[in-house]
Amino acid sequence: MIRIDDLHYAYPGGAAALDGVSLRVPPGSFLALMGANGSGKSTLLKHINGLLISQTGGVTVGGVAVSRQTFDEVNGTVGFVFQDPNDQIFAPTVFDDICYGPRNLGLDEREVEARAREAAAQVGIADLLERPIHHLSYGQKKRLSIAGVLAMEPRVLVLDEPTASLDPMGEARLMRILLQLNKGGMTVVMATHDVDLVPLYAEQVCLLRKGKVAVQGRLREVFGDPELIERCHLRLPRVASLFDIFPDLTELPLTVGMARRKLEELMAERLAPTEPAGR
Amino acid sequence: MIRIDDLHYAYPGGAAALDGVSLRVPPGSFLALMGANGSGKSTLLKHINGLLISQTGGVTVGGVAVSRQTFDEVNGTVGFVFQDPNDQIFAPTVFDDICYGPRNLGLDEREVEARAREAAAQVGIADLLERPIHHLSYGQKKRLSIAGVLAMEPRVLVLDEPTASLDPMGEARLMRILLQLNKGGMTVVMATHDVDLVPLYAEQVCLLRKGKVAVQGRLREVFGDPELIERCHLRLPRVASLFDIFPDLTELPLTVGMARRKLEELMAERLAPTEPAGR
Amino acid sequence: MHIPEGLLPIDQAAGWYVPAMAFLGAGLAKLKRRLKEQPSSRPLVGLMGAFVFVVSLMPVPVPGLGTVSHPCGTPLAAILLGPFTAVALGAVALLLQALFFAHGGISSWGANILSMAVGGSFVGYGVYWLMRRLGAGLGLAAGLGGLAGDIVTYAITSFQLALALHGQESIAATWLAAFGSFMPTQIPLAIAELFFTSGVVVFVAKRRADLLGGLEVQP
Amino acid sequence: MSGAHHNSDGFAWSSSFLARIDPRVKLAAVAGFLCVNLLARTALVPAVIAAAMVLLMLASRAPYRRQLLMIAFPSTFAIFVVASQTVFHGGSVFATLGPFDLHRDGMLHGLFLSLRIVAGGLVVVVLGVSTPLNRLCLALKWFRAPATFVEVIQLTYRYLFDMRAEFFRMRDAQRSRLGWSSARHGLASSRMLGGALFLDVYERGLRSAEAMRCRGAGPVAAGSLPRLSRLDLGAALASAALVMVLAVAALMAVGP
Ligand SMILES: Nc1ncnc2c1ncn2[C@@H]1O[C@H](COP(=O)(O)OP(=O)(O)OP(=O)(O)O)[C@@H](O)[C@H]1O
Ligand SMILES: Nc1ncnc2c1ncn2[C@@H]1O[C@H](COP(=O)(O)OP(=O)(O)OP(=O)(O)O)[C@@H](O)[C@H]1O
Ligand SMILES: [Mg+2]
Ligand SMILES: [Mg+2]
Repeated sequence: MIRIDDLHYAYPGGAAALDGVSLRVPPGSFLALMGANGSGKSTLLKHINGLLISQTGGVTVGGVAVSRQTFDEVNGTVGFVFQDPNDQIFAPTVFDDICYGPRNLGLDEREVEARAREAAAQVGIADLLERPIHHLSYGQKKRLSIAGVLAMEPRVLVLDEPTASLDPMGEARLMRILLQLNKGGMTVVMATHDVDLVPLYAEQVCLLRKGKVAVQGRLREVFGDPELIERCHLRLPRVASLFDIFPDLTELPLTVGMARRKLEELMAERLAPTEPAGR
Repeated sequence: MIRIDDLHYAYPGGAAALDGVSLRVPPGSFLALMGANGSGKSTLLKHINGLLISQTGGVTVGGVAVSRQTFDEVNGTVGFVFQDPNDQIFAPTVFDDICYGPRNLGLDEREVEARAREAAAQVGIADLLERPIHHLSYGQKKRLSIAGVLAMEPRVLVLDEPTASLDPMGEARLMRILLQLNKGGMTVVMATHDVDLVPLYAEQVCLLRKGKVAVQGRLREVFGDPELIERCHLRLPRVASLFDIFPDLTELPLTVGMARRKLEELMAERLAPTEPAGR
Repeated sequence: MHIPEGLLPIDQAAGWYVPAMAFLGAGLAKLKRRLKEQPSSRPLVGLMGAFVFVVSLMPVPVPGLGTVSHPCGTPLAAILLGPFTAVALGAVALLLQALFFAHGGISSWGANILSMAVGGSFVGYGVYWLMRRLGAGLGLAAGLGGLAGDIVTYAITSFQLALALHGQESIAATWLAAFGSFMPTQIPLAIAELFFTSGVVVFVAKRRADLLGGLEVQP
Repeated sequence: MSGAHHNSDGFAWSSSFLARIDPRVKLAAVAGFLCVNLLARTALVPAVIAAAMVLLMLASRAPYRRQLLMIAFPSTFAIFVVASQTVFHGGSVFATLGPFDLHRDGMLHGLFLSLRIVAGGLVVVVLGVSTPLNRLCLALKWFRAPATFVEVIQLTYRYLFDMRAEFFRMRDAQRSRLGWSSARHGLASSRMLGGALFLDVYERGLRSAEAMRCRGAGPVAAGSLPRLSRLDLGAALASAALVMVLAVAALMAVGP
């Protein structure tokens, strides 16, 4: 779905922000993009929908080469959620802002409204529809910025740290929605710093380091290299580090679910002669 | 140090954002302020340094009643880090921005520069000092916004979600600094959504819910009420939920360290006749 | 269009400076008090200054004359912040335009202040105030203020030009010729300024009624 | 990105020797040149000034496109002046155009005025593009300009960049939600952008004013002008000498 080939980018008057990035995101996959602050995540994502255009290297989305000319076409496919909600929302009220995208898709007004209400409900701001956007808390703005893109029902969803500043319940809710949409065939690319969250949802992980891809692959492979993780300013999920106490473990569990199973296994193993542990 | 008595606040043209908040923060403590999006955390914090002035109810910091008249005095004591770094930084370059506060404290230029360099190193942006601030990534801006306040060496530090958008290493680094400053006598109040982080650092937790204090108390007490936690749109730390598999456990561990000890204990208990688990 | 550097004879340039500086001084005094009493009005002052700068820089070529017209923006600033403050903002915008784009000039600064900053602000505000007194709606009053301020600015500029350039013709005839030749572009622009001033004032009143106290939209 | 504005040399290139000259010297020289330019009654003085400024601009190796663009306003005005003087100023008629008599003396006078306009414009351009606004403000303060005046200049300048940054940010947000995908949408979007721009810049400004107050509300990027260097003194002497010579020439109406 998304093909990026040897992408280089330097901001005007700045050093290289992307320094030869190549990436494949197959249709229907869920990719987590991770890396230190300033490693180039946002810069990379902005190339996917053409907000930035590469000086060298090509980006194609669903077979369409991203360029100034194809901007509108690409953005009909790709929904983009900015890192800072203040960069994204602009309409007078919450409702107007969510309606903005669907309306530009040329949907009729009934459909626009229905979608807006649904998206607002999904992210949990259904009771704020009449609010002026300047009268929202930061987390509420973040939710709004996501709703405005969800309402467009794009085929590819690109999110730049969507869970930052959401409360834990909002975070879980959003991730459930994303997972569900992904199951329904949507390609999801998400930049995030939350190493505890990634293993729960993403199957593919890409680590950026100083504008280069440090590694791209399946979750297990990427988190299997603690030294690389460290160099990318990340860490292992907290549950994983709990299992340090079992030095002979070959594969650390990355999520609570995995940890639970592993723990039960270990207990059963050691307690084999007596009784099975817990439920 | 900080006393808040029956604080009410409604934004102009809005409903009540704070609805009778009373709070004590003893000198030298580390308080985590948690609650759903829109529960009033930022609004409350802005009352501590007088960015918002209560219509009713009083706020005193170190014995000084916060008001328009005492704004400068209070802000000499309280360092405030905004939720959105874009709201906070304004000088032409990173270095200028960090220097701004110390310079206004009337320090001499050598001291100002020394402090700026130290603060920049602390948050990990020492190599960006000459950068124009609009050439930073979001996380770098966040770091800068923290450095600008650290350099003022306030006696009370108020941070509104300082760890959002920091990479995991940056987060750990910041929390270490805060803990160290707190050990040195600084009072720290921090709004955050990261339930996994809070038990590692904060001793006091206050949960807000719809503009009211749902509970304030020691970590253990607050996280002991899962039903309340749920109502505040929070959750238990992930390690804690791992221990669901031990249904007879009376006290869930909240941090990895606690979990580790607990696990060793449990294993030892059950394995008593044979050998002690792991290292 | 602002009078450029080098056009006015030295005595006229100096002559325009005298009243301009008096108005500017009064505006700065008012503004100083405002900034002291309401430090939070700084952003609004900066914003309106930038706004006047941008609006009065949109060049629309006047066909056949080789010069340009543009809207003023000062009537809006005057309605939102009061006419004296608007004079100060207009003056600063003119100075910066001269420096960055050679649009206007230093020696002609006084003349330009009188036309765009003083004329635009006071006439714009005066018409707005009068219309409100007569019971006109906010949008209509603001719009007419914008229109009047815009037209008067050009009337004054034309007079200044006529005085400097009339040669052997009568000043009145030259004024009429200059003013007349601006009209084809200036009438549409003045109408644009009408809608625009009215739109912004209504927008602000509707969206940020809470700001109106600080904005001093006087009835 | 509430920072874009503060880049104080947004309009001025900084690498030339012109930029290194003290802004006080430049201000004084500019005042001198503009005065003699206005005193001139012959083409000689403005011609010398214009030539000197063109040399300075060339020597500064600044981007030529920018310079040409900057002189566009006064140049177009010059055409207007020639036309109007040809009609109004009088002298011998050399042609008629519809109802207008075209005068030869008038045309010459118009050309003289145009030269003065271009020369004056060039002086201001050279000042504007070689002096970061911050330094200019410091010089204004040194010349005892009212503090409020200088502050408004700085505020306006800063918000100019804020507005620009906010404009592009908002337009990107709109574009990525297809707000500019057709003329009709573009119109609706531009209207929304206009309104929102105003309030957004205001909101942000308010917040960053608060942030400044929290950290002591001093001047941003304070600074003071250093003592005059040898370059400054040289520039001061050279320009003073030139102004003096030109003043004599202007008062005696030397030249054509
Ligand atoms: N400027 C404002 N004008 C009007 N209402 C506001 C404003 N800012 C916040 N509110 C409202 O006040 C309530 C409290 O907001 P506040 O920003 O304090 O929440 P918060 O706890 O910090 O949330 P978050 O976790 O999203 O940062 C919310 O309902 C919000 O919608
Ligand atoms: N507008 C800009 N102009 C110049 N340089 C920039 C700009 N934005 C970002 N940079 C630089 O480019 C590099 C990559 O920035 P980018 O925003 O892509 O990082 P990121 O991975 O998204 O970081 P974060 O986790 O902080 O969001 C950084 O070194 C940053 O300083
Ligand atoms: Mg980023
Ligand atoms: Mg908040």
